[in-house]
Amino acid sequence: QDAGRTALRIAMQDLRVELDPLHPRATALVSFRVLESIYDKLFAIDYQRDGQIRPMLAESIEALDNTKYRVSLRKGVQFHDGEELTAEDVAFTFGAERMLAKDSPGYGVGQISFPSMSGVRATGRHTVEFSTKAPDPVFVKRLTSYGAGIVSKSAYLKAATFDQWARAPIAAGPYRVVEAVENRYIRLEAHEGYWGGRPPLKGIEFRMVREPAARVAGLRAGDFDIITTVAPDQFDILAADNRLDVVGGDTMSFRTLVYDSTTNEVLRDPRMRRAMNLAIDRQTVVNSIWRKRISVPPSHQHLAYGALYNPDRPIPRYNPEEAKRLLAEAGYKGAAIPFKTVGNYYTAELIETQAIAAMWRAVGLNVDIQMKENWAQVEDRLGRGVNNSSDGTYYPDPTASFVSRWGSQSNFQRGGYWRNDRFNVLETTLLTAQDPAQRRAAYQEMLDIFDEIDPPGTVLHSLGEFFGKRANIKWTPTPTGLMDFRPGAINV
Amino acid sequence: MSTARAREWTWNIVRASKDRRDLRRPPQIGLYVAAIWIVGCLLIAALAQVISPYHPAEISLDARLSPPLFFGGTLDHLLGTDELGRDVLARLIYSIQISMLVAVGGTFISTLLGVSLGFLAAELGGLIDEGVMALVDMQAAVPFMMTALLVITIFGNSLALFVCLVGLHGWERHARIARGLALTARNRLHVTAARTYNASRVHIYARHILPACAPTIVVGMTLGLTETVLLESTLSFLGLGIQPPMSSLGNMVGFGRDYLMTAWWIALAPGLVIAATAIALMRISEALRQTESRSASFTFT
Amino acid sequence: MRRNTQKIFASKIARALVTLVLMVTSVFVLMRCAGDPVTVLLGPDATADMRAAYSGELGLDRPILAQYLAYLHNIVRGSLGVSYVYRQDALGVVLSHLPLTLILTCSALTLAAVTGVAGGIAAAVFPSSFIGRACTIGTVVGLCVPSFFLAIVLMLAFSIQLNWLPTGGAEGWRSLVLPAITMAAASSAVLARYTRVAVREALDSRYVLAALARDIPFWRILIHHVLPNAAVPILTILGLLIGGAVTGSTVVETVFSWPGIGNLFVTSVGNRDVPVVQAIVLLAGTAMIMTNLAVDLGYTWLDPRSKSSET
Amino acid sequence: MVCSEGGIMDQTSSHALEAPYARTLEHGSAGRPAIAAGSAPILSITGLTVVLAEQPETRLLDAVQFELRKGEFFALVGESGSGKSVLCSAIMGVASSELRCLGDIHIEGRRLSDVDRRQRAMIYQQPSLYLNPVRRIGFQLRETVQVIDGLSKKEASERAADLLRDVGINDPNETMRKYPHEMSGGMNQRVMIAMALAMKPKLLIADEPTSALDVTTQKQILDLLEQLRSAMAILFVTHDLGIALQRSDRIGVLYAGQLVEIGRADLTARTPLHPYTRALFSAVPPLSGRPRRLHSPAGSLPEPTQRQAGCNFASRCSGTLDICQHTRPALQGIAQQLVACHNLEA
Amino acid sequence: MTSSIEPPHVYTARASSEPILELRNVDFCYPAARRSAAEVLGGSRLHKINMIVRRGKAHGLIGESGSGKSTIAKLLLGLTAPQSGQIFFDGELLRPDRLAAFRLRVQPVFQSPLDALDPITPIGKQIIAPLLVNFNMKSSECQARLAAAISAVGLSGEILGKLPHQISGGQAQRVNIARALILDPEVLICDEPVSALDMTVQAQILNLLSDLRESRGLSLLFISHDIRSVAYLCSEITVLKRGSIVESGSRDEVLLDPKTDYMKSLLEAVPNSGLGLETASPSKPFSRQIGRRDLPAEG
Ligand SMILES: Nc1ncnc2c1ncn2[C@@H]1O[C@H](COP(=O)(O)OP(=O)(O)OP(=O)(O)O)[C@@H](O)[C@H]1O
Ligand SMILES: Nc1ncnc2c1ncn2[C@@H]1O[C@H](COP(=O)(O)OP(=O)(O)OP(=O)(O)O)[C@@H](O)[C@H]1O
Ligand SMILES: [Mg+2]
Ligand SMILES: [Mg+2]
Repeated sequence: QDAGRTALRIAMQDLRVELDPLHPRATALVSFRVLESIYDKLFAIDYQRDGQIRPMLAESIEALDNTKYRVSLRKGVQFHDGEELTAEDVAFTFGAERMLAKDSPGYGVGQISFPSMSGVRATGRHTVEFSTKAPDPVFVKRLTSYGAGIVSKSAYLKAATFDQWARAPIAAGPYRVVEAVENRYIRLEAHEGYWGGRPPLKGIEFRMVREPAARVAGLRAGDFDIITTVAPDQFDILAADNRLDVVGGDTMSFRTLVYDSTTNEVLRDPRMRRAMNLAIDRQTVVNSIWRKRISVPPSHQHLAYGALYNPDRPIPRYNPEEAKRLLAEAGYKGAAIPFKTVGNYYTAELIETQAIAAMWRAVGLNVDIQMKENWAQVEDRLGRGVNNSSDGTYYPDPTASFVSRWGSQSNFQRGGYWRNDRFNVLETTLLTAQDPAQRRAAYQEMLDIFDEIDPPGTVLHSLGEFFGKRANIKWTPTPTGLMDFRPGAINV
Repeated sequence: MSTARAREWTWNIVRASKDRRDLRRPPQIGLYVAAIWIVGCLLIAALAQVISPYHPAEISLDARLSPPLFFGGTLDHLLGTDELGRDVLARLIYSIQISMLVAVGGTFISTLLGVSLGFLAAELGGLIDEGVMALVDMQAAVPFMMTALLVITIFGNSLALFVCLVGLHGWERHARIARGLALTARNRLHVTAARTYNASRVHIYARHILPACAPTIVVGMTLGLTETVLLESTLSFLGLGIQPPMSSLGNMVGFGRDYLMTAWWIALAPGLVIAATAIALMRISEALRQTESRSASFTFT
Repeated sequence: MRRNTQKIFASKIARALVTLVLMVTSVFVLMRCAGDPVTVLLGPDATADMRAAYSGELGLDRPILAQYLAYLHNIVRGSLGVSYVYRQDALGVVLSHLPLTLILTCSALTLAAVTGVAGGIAAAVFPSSFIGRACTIGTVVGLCVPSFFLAIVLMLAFSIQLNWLPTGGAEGWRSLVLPAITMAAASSAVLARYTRVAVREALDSRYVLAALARDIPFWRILIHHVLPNAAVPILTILGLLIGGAVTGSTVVETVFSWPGIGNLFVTSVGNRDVPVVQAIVLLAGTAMIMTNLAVDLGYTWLDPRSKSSET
Repeated sequence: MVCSEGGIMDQTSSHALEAPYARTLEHGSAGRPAIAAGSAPILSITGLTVVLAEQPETRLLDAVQFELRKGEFFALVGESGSGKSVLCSAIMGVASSELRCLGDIHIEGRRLSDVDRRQRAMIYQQPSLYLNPVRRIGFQLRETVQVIDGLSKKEASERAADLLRDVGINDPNETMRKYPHEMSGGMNQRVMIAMALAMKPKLLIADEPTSALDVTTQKQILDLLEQLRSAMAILFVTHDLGIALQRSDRIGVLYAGQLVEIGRADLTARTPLHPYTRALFSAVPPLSGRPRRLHSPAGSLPEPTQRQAGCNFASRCSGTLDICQHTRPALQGIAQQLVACHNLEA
Repeated sequence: MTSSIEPPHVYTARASSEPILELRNVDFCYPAARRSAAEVLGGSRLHKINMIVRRGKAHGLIGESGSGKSTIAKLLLGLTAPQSGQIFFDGELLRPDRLAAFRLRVQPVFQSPLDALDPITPIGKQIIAPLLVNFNMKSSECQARLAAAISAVGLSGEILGKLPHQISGGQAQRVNIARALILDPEVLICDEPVSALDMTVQAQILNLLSDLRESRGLSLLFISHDIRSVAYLCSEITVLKRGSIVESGSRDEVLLDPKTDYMKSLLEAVPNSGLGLETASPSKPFSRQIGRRDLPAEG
């Protein structure tokens, strides 16, 4: 039966054994990559083809009114343990016991993806009704995001604790969890009863290999089939070996900088921040550090946003002269601006940090790079100036990252980095208005604030994600930076 | 016959020791080379600002990863450039400066701390002695890598803190040695004699005991210096030591390791400097140790 | 005499306990000094809600002193707390990582002990022969090349160029070879160095001359006179290496992604997983103290002089 | 009080010490064994010069020359640092390798390097250095016995116990279980002696073997050596002129690396020829009698590195001649003694 | 080293001599040795020691190795305190607060002359160190006393700049004596000052001590295991055995008329007890005569 199928060995920079998407420890790209193979959602975006929403475990969705949706489910879907997926399971997945109630284990994470959801109810064996607090123009898109993986209610209730459950979840995705050992590996095997056809791999083993060089070496030595997070400077090595190649590139996410414009006196003046944005030569960074494999988006927008996307918005300008002028205007006296970083959390972060700091120094900004050991230290208000950051986008809409990262409920605003009332007013429109034109207007105005009027930070470039793989594996990562190994997505 | 020869042979082995010391005269050259290397490093450290061809943080993204001279590079960058187009030679020079600063500063602190605590324990005895020895035990029981990890992750990174941290390494050995030496030295007859003419404790420690312990302590210091160089580089390699934008030898290797396959020169040059410095220091301390034991045998027998 | 020895050991154990308590407390204080564990644990993308919920779950919202007392109370009851990350008993987490570390360090130490002692003896007995020279040079190089550098070079040679051995992980004996060699290199050099000095010193001593003059065969002298005398420094170093085994492999484990205690320690400190860090520190400290006690016992066995010497 | 007929002793005629003769004035001559007359010497040293390997001009010993016969007890006296221990270790072949030995040492007519090591044994000056600190006394002694006599372990133990009893250790089995550090210097010294005796050597070199012992034990050891001397030649180094006078057949006086006087014990004591020998004997404080000033030459032994061309004693001598300053006197026979001094009116 | 050959006035001094150092019922035991075998044997313990050193006299203390001679010296120097009993100096009880003043008047000379000198300090500095320490004098102010001290012990000035390893044992012992003398003490406590020296040098030092006693009225406590040198120097002798005094009295009482078997056996075991008398007279270089063998009568 396994003829022609192989098991894949994937080297990851980090692994987390909590395999429930609503587990707080699972909110990281490294987790999403694993979860993608374990969970199926009601809907999914077909990045392989047109980027449109396609039903997955659902068959259809129908808006009953502004705040009510009815979803009819695919029949005959099997969980990993062989049980059939029913509306009960879906209702439980999003229900109070798991996610909706304030004291439920998934509440925190659930609020990221489903801030608007107010209730869920099984109305038949294969129909579910969702209700939202307010009109939510992107509700369906939300159902495609990573928090929306459907779990088996009976299996969930059998587990003693949420933590235990999270280590061996039962879901309906193409692969099921065999073993998860922290810091070492996670083993998945094909879920033969998968509704979408026979999974193309016999199994997947995610191994944790922290050292980038070790990942590359392991790939070259044949220890791994795919490695994640290949740094741009290693492309050449992999490219030189014709048994291997590098895939990946732009994702929908953004690599950003965030300025602390409230506690940091120097950065309080928007002209300072404008000047800083102008002083960054993003194109050179992308060209030299990233080998031109990624691009600089026109501000905080992505083509996949569809109608909201404004192709005429320019990419952030590089103009050191104007930057200098603005600095002079703002009366900058050379006070030190801390630039805190943990090192290489993001790919090539350290190089970029140093390069950007050099560019800022070139226009007269006195930037002081400070290496920190962890995010708590980076986010510490004391001595905060510029931080590295990234805006993950899990469904193609600005609400997914722009609002959740910079809006009124974002860590930045709540953490006291920045505050803009106009921005927050517009955010409500973006979140609730049903009219695309209205949303577009609000979004574009927010971008104006973001880029020019009161920049809280800036987009450096899109978040590049690169994978090394054996050349005989036909596979490409999705623009979300995730790894999809469902039937049709990979060919070994 | 064969037994006679065997006997001669064993005889030679046993008696080779000091002959060997004489035969070792040629490797004395090694000692000179070692000394020159260390002096050179110190000079480089002192004059880094003057002799460095570039500023170590001068980034040129166009000239990234260019190889050293003779490996396809140009005269502009003798040792090539790194991932940000910074001159490796310049960074190496500044790294030597920082590493030397850390090593010398750390060793100095640990020796000072260890010797004073050791003397204190030896002289005051009783609870103080117990206390110092408990501290020594604790320091020895917790692997230093742990202390370093904890302190650095928690208090963050600054050069001064790092020097102090490195200075925390090995003090317990100095303390033990100093305590032991002081305990024997204070029973030496000339110290007793000094006591009988009313010499104060301070006088006795400054004039009699410290000079008597000095050779051993100095040997311990050179050994400590070797270890500190390695420790600094290991910590920096693990990302716990010197942090960008400053660079040290270990941190250059640490960041260079990702480029081993594409730009080996980034890690190789500092790696070799670390090894060479450590070897040179080791050689010097070995030589010091020999002269020490010799002079000791001269004065004590 | 025996009572004296017992008393010395009793006081040593008492001091060891004090040391352990000091260690645990200082780790607790250090770990809680800076940075909220939850922020570190959940990463930059977690929202404030998530953080608050998690913090409540871990009991980190109580006053520090209460946490410390609860912690001490737990230790007395034999529990080291629940890992923030693994959500299991911290000691269990540490113990589950222990086998791999033990495998690595045991094989490395065995290798180091054999090569180091043999090399040291060879270097001492044949100082001017090829073998002796090679051992001496090897020792210096082993001592002076940082293990991370050696690891990288070995990886480059055996994994990347020759493609014989994996570059990391802990899958089968093949992945053990490189880390064990790297780790053994430094330990072996240390051992060889001390062995050489100790054996040379014993060989230089007058009693060896006297024994030779009594026409006692050289090999007999080496085994019965020289080695017993050289054993004490060798034992000391071996004790240090064994005592440090729990965490001595940190660097090697990190470079070779060997998921043992050293690796766990690095990640746990990074994650602010206080209970696990505490457990490791306790374990490492206990191991060090135990081996020290064992080494002390070994001294009295190997060196009769130490029994009667005061303090 | 009978003096044996000895020939005029000089370098050419070997010491014809013959027949039983009395040793000292005080002691009776009873029980003193004969020295095998006319037999080949057990030890003969000619022109033994020991220099520092690194500074060959520094002589620790300068052309030392003498012979020892079976049954002879030869006392070597001299100031501390005069080279007594160096001489002993040169004969044993255990001299430190910083030293270089020139000249000839023959044992029973064979060169030192060809001689079986078992023929000679030495009692070292500092026993604690020459005993292995981490092995029991019993082990070290038994090992020696096993190697020398080829005995089984049990037999060897018994023999070792006997040897210890011989050197005056009453509880040998107890002692054999001890480590050197658990015993006093005197006990260790006795173990060294037992070990040397276990070798059944033809030549026994004793470098101040009794200086760590109290006077009563010292007497015991000396009596033991007295018994054993018939089978061997004994070179006995001592500071104690009393012992030298009381026990030895001949006394050799070493000064600054040079043998300055050799002669029969009684004659040397009574009529010291060399001014240093004289000084030595007159520096001994009398045990009883009215305390007077002790006589002692001013100054001290010149260090090996500071020795001049002339007589080494010249700077301290009251009867120096011009020749003393630049020519070193050689040993020459005066009556029955050999002496190295220019100022002899014979 | 030349001075009158006249014998010291041992007997004339006796009448006027009062005690200067006195031990009364002193018990002492080394703390570390309390529970060890040594205590059982009584080796490391001093038991009920009563002893008087008289002003201007030389008092000899003999006993085998380990009998506690050095321990008595330590007690008398205030380097350690007795467990019970008192020590009097010049009629006053020795107490810790009087120690500093006491030490100016009682100075030691130790057994190994080279060990008692700091190996890395020039001789001259070491001799004047007691002055610098006690009186805060400058080196320049000490020169006169330094010159007096070294001439008293018969050393020349050129030795002052040397280091201890550059001088001989005899010279080193003289330096030690000079250092003790520079404070102008009343008592010298000599713990085996000649045992490490060889015959001829030993004689020089014995002569020196004898001269000093006479010329300065120094009191001497002379500790030795060598009966000959004690007999030569001292007018009173105390014999110690395993921590207890077994015999005490004037030189003649102890040597010529020993009361205890122990002392008798000691005297008997001295090899060639007559030695030292035969050649004792200053003789011309080649006098071959045998010295007198009869003992001179005691005066
Ligand atoms: N290995 C050596 N290197 C240099 N000098 C040495 C060595 N061994 C001995 N000497 C010197 O040789 C001289 C004679 O030493 P030796 O030990 O023979 O004296 P000794 O007569 O035995 O004295 P003692 O009576 O103190 O034992 C001394 O000056 C000593 O310093
Ligand atoms: N610091 C010490 N601690 C413990 N015991 C000691 C100490 N010093 C000496 N002893 C012991 O005390 C006893 C007396 O020692 P002391 O030095 O007074 O003897 P001594 O008569 O001077 O002998 P020697 O002639 O060897 O110098 C000995 O048994 C010795 O072992
Ligand atoms: Mg000698
Ligand atoms: Mg003594």
